[in-house]
Amino acid sequence: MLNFIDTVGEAVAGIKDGSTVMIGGFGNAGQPFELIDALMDCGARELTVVNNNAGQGDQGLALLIKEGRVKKMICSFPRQSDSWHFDAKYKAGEIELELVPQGNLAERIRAAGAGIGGFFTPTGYGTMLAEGKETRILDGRGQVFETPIHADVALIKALKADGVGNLVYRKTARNFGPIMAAAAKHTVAQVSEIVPTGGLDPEVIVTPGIYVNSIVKVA
Amino acid sequence: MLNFIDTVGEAVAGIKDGSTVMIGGFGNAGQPFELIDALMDCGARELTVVNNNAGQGDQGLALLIKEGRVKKMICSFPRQSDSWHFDAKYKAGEIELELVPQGNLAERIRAAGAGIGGFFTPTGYGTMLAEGKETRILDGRGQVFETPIHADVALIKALKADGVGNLVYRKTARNFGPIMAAAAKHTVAQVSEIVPTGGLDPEVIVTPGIYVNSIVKVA
Amino acid sequence: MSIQTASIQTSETPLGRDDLARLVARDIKPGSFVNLGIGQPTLVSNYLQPEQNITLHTENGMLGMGPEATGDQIDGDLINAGKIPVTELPGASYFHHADSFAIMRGGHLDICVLGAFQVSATGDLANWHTGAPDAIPAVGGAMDLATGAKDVFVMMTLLTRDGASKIVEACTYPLTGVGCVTRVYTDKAVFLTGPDGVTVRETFGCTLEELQALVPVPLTAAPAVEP
Amino acid sequence: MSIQTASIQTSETPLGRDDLARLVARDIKPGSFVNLGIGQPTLVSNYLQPEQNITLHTENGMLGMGPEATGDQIDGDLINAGKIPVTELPGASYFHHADSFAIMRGGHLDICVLGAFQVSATGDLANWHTGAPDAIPAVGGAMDLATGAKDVFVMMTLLTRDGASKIVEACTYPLTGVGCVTRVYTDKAVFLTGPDGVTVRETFGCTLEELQALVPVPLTAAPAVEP
Repeated sequence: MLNFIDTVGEAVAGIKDGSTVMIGGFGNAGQPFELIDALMDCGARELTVVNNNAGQGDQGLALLIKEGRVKKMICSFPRQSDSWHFDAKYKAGEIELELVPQGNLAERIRAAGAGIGGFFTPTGYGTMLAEGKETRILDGRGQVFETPIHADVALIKALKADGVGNLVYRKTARNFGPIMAAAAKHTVAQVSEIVPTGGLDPEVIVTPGIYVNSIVKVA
Repeated sequence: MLNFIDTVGEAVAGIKDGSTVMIGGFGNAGQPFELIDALMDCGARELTVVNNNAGQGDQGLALLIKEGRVKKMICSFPRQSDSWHFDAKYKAGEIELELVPQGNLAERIRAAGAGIGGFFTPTGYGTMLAEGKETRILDGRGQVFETPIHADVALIKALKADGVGNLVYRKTARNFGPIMAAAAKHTVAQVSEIVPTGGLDPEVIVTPGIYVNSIVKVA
Repeated sequence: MSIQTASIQTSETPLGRDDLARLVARDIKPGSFVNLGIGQPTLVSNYLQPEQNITLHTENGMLGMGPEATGDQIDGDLINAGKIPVTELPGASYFHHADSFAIMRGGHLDICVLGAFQVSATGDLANWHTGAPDAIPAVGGAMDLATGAKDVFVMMTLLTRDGASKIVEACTYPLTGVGCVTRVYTDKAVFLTGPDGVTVRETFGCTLEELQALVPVPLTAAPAVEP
Repeated sequence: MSIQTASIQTSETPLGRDDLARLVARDIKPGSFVNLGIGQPTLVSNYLQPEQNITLHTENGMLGMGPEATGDQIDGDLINAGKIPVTELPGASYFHHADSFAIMRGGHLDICVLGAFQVSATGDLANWHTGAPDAIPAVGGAMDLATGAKDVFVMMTLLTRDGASKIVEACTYPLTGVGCVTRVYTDKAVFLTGPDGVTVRETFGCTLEELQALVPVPLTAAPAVEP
């Protein structure tokens, strides 16, 4: 069921300790900053967070990590020039890291939403990120078996929603939003604008409303 | 490389005997009738054809089958009220059939375009269409291993192309076009309109031009 | 149509196809995303009420499908899975076949309604192939629908023309899906199926005892909690 | 810059980063779809000529990426894989991350250009991890790029600061991809790598003999057929 929610606080209120939370965005583009701040405020702990990175600077996901609320990160690129909170937790052994090549991360998220139980990908074959994983030669190439990444909740950012929850995005801010919306049991989208149903061309909708549970407008 | 081609005949001239040819469309929507007719005229034989159906009435794919040009059909629904040419060839043992559930057909085509070596799907598990196939319990469900379907050529229909081969479709005529374009080594698109580059909104492009090799405008 | 007071509800006569479609439509929870299979299940769309706010999916690439198109509405690029021209409702969206079946396989549809040759006591479905050795097989999206939706409702007559029950201990026709059917709507009764066997929610023109005489699997009355 | 008459072409001095970027740009065939990795490879975009008609892909979801944005062009929703604001060219398109990496993994990109720590004689690439036990690993799209493109070009200095060759018999750093590199552009030479070993297409400020003295794998002159 779709709900339009007034505040980001209410939108994340149902997130429980121990949840797996997907957070959209690549760099700042598509990052649902307000929803992440609300997740900080709601107090949920022992989170597994799926995001391309592991927080930057002193904001958003980086603060969640600093405050010890994240048990495990599943991401492709945790180390950045300003990922000091993750770096400190990691070196102290206080956070788990599952490092996944970016395209495998995207495909595993897509697989979860698409009901695919697992797949073989050439990416990572012969590298330490394939250690311990099943491999097979397919189409003449070494390939690694990867499994879907499901989530309890996805927090994403889109440009516009209509009255049935259809979403469109803007430029490279699209990135992980559409696949995370499909992979999570409950998807919360923050949007810049809500238009009447029928106000989005059916040909251009990127995320159909079936994948969206809660929408909150963020100014 | 992208080429704009004047006639459907030239567009399919390179199709060789023994090729695997994907043909877009579901029902009449999205069927590239003119390209199929041109394929008939070009004389290529021993074709493996990938399409949702196996021809209807006395036109298009049905005629290719009638004339004995199709060695094998890979499809989900060959039997229809007017699939008499396929029916006759099949009963005479003159055509091979690989029957694939429609969603597995779509996902196998997508896998080819996406460089996925194979995947596990719950669809078909425990049925005769999974006989002889590897199975595994994943995410608590029985799943069947399916492999990508690659093609030499895809013949598809779109609404508009721009100067770099980006495509948009119309309503349910989108169906198999986007995934076939990605799965084939060479993709030929017949379109109703060619607009200047920049004439399609980058947010609404369904098939990026990277997947398209030949475009022919069909009135 | 049915007496609402007993845990087994009854009507005086078997239900016709339209009454059955009306009953299925009534049972679909508001806000559901639903796929209606080709044939008898398509009738259900005639009885969905606007206030139920049901979104119809068609596997050839659309959510928000409207009623069958008539007259000037007919557009060859807008068809349903049965290749019938349909219409588009406000809020509709289009997508390609892989994305469409991802919606289905990924478990995002609440209900699909399918016809059937047979349903087993544990919810196995047979609806795509008679098993006749000379039959030309055609499966379409049947297996994907059976496997993907959260609930699979079957609509069928209870008996074949020869009087045999289509609810069976184990399917003799080739399977479409294993343990996937949750409810069976027939002219004589509504059955709930699952790993623990078959219960009866309503009967139409017969008693539970009379029904049991027709059906070769043990039947019990369903708890009254069903809608 | 280089003498075009010998099968081994030479310049009088080693190439600087910009000259090397210009050389890579010149070698990209017209009409190619290309992904330029973060860092040194990004310089290549400065030397692509409009008449080459090159389409740039950025793995965060775009084809048809234009030059770095400046001034009013800067838009936080339009960035490249290095998170630098960029621009959009006519004919651009946007897509989500799974579709973007499908373009890459599916072998649709003609060339990707990457930096490297080491390249082996058979084209193995190491460019994501120093192997230091206390290093925080981060891979991003490196493995996907290395595996997906039809041709993988590496740009790097030939020698480490300590004077060791980065072209090696076998990588000692953790691998990014196996047998994926087809060309290596360095300040001292352009190498072609593949299952049969390493050949040299051009040298810059050194002879083949001098180059061989620096590189611990057998080098031969490449046939003159390369562009």
